[in-house]
Amino acid sequence: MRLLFREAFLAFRRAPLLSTLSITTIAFSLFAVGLFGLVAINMRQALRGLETRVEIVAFILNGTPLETITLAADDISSFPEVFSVGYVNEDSALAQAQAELEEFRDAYRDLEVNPLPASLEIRLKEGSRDAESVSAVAERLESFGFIDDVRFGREWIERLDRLRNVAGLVGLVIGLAFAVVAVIIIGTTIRMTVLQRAREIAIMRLVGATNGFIRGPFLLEGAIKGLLGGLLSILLIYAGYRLFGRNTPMLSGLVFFETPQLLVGILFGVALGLGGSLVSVGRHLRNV
Amino acid sequence: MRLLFREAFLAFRRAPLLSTLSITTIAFSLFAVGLFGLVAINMRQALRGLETRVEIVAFILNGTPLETITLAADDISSFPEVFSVGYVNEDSALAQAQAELEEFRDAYRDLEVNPLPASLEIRLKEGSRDAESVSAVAERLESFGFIDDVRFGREWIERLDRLRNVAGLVGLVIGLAFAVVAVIIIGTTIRMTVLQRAREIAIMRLVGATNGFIRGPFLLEGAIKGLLGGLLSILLIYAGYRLFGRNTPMLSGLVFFETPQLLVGILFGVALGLGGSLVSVGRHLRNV
Amino acid sequence: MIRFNHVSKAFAKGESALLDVSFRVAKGEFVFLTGHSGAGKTTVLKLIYGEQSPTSGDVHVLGFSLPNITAREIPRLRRRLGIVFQDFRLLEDRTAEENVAFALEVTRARPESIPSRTSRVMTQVGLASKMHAFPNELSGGEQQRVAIARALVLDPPILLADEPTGNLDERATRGVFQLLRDINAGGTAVVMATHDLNLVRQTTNRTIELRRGEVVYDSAEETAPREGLA
Amino acid sequence: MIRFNHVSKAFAKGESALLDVSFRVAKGEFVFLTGHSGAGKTTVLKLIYGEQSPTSGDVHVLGFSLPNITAREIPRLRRRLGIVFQDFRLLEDRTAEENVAFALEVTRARPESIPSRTSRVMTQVGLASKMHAFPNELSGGEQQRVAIARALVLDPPILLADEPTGNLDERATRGVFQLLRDINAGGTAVVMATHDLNLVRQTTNRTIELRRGEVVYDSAEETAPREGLA
Ligand SMILES: Nc1ncnc2c1ncn2[C@@H]1O[C@H](COP(=O)(O)OP(=O)(O)OP(=O)(O)O)[C@@H](O)[C@H]1O
Ligand SMILES: Nc1ncnc2c1ncn2[C@@H]1O[C@H](COP(=O)(O)OP(=O)(O)OP(=O)(O)O)[C@@H](O)[C@H]1O
Ligand SMILES: [Mg+2]
Ligand SMILES: [Mg+2]
Repeated sequence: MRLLFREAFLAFRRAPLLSTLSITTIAFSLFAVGLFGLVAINMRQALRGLETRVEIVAFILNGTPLETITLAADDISSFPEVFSVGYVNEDSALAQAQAELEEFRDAYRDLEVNPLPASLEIRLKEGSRDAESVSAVAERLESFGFIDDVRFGREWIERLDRLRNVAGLVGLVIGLAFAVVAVIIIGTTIRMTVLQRAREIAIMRLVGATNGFIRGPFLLEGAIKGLLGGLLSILLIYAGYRLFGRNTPMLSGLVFFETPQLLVGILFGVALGLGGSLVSVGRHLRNV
Repeated sequence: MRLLFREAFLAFRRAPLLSTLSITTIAFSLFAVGLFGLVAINMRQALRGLETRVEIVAFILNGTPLETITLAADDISSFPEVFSVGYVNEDSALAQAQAELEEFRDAYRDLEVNPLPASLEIRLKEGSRDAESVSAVAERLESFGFIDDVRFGREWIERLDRLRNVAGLVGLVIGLAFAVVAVIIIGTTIRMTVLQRAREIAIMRLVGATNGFIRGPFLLEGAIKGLLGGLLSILLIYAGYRLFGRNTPMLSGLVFFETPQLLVGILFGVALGLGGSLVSVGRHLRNV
Repeated sequence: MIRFNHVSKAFAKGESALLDVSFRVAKGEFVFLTGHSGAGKTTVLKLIYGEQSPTSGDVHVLGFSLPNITAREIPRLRRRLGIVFQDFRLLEDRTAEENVAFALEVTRARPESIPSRTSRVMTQVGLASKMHAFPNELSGGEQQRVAIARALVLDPPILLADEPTGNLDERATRGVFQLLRDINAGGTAVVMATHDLNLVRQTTNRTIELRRGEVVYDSAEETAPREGLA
Repeated sequence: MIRFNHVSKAFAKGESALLDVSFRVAKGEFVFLTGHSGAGKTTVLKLIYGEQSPTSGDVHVLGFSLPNITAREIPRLRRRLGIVFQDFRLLEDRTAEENVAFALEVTRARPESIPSRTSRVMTQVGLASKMHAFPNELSGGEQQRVAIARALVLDPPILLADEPTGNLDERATRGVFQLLRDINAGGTAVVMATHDLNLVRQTTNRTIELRRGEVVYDSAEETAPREGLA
């Protein structure tokens, strides 16, 4: 055991260049994957922000008594998809329109009658903000007698859906591509370490070392490199995150990975290092 | 000369693995840089699309005679920043509002009087769509007597400005980071080729080979690898471009690099290969 | 301990290094393997330690049998052999001492015993003062003696030595030879390939002579006709 | 052609390989360099071809002078030397023929002349049939002869041979030695490090003997006292 560790560390001392390259490669690959992961996380976060704005507006027929509306609102809030129901009377509707739609403020300024109806604004729960659920709720709303019309920006919601899909797809594809490239580069790097030490391995076998004995230090070396690479990549990603977050005030509120995610990343690094070593050394030992 | 080429190609035959890794690394690095380049190009393209929507709306006082407006419109079109001037009368303003603003269609349906004024819609030339030029034009418009109010979505234009800056900055930073990493990886890879052939180089020197004689094949080898890597990266980027463009109809109208840009990319690959070789071999020859 | 049974060895290019070679080496024997350059001496040794496999015939060593030996068994065989390679095969990035100690580590010798065993053999080959030198800091003869020390340190039942005195002067050659004889006296079988005929002539040890891959003389079979010898 | 002027060589660890060595080798001379293992023979040769630099004193070879030689001049010096290295130093990924041809390519010999010159020396060392074998497909003695062929092919004014017969049997040793004498007869100075005292005793060539880095005997200075010799 002591011997195993000594051999593994000897490898670092002997080939500092190759070791550094391996660690850098692992770090860089994880960095790339992590960067995309971070972008994906932040994108999801941003989409969630947009999603909270998904709401259904149900216009209420002029002259509906307030009790009817209150009862219905209670009813609606018990729908499984519904998060909150708010009542907006005619006056606040006008005030809101004037505040939000700058370009038509002038137009409304001169109005003597308020052309806007009262409405119920319904927000949905987090899992129910896709086009399908929204339509379903809208349909049920329309069955209420006092409801004139239901609006929910169908196009906007569908666009959100599509954005979500595209973002997921792109993240997955790029993440996978990077992971594949990472594995290839790591495998090749370690294979090169093995090749560079082919003479040494050959001599070891000639004096009777078993494959396990030869493999041990390589595996440990791979695992250590993976660990260091993983830690380095997290440092890099964090540096990038801080740098980027600092210089672009527009994108404030960026989120970083949480501890379990970081641990998974490090474990992934160790697995890469270990796997690369295992494959390369194994193949070499079989072929010789 | 013949000897030089023979030696360089021998290197490929002898170390297919290392050669492949070098080429892959160069290709991968250029691929990464290229990908960001492509995103940047397409982003610029998309921003240009958004920019064309930058327009200034000048509301006209009720009852201004048409000739005054026509004359003023002529005058305005001769402003150096202005691309086109359009006249929108009261009726078309209402029609447009009803078409564009779904949520208020109902509200307008019941109107007996048209609350909307006529307006001039002014589009600006491509170079003059930044916040500053737009404000300048708006100021000059306000000096016309019959103009009631000038609107130009200040916030929207400023946001566009900032987006442009951020996009440029991010592209530059990430591109640079990738290029640096590429150079490091390539340098290290070639340094490893050199180390792996250290014994060979030592023997060459012992039989009287000059540094130039030893360096030659390495440089040629580096250049060839760079060339192959560059070509491969273009293939990869194009494949990615097609794949991505095909599967996301939302992002139709994506553009690809033009030939001169591709040539620059390939030259960059050759330079990377050559530079990496030069540095690694040079350092090795100096140190031994 | 070692038995060659009609062994032939040919290479991919059609050249054959050994042709129908048969002999036995008994426990505790000392055998010289002689022959011109390229006669097949190294090939015989490589077959014994399993670096090469016979094209036909079979080789039996310490209860293992080639070509049927499994990949798992080869390390077990080699750990019971002490081998001095013609080209030394020292690990370049370990000192002389570490090279010798490595052979012990591979056989999982008790760690406490390693330093003393290592320095004892280094003294035996006259390199006590060069323990901490790396191979490229040693002269040719010194490297050769490190290789010999590494083979001796295992106290193996069989010692294979391929031209172990090629880089040694007369005095050192006599020293190494005496060392091999002492070890042989302790019960270890020794097979030594050499073309130092002075050495061979000085002793009465058994001699097997190869010529172009064939055994043309084996002093243990003196009664048999010495075919091919003028 | 070669002049050592009070040359000493010490290594970083404080060991000194040569101590105040002075001698001259004239044009066309044949000199044996003898001494025990580790005496400093290889170090003398390394100083001649500029792989090592003297710690004190200076070495003059073919008009170049160490330690003042520039990095640019070293290849020019080496291209005028034929060197047989003790550990052969063959390029592993080139055939025997390519290894020999490489020495010619380095000196920018006319490409047309390369094949004929190469095959001539390969025949001289008795390896005409092994032209296309790679070093690891050659026996120890065959590799050594490729190394000799590579040194001979240059037709150099000085030939340095470090233990060129260590892996050769008696017959091949005589052949190689005869070859070196023929070349010497053609005007080439030869410096041969060896501990094959049989060879040395057979001839009347000049002999320089080293012991622990000092010249203890030089047959050209027979008149001087042979200090240190019992
Ligand atoms: N891998 C190989 N491929 C082809 N031929 C080979 C290979 N290995 C050895 N040979 C040939 O087999 C013959 C015997 O080689 P071997 O190494 O056994 O000779 P040897 O008796 O040890 O010679 P030496 O005294 O020179 O070391 C030689 O002619 C050699 O060229
Ligand atoms: N790089 C080095 N660092 C330290 N010591 C060295 C180095 N190179 C050689 N030596 C020492 O210098 C001494 C002389 O070595 P050299 O190789 O000249 O001996 P040699 O006469 O050629 O011996 P041999 O006959 O064994 O080849 C030896 O003791 C050797 O250990
Ligand atoms: Mg041999
Ligand atoms: Mg020597």
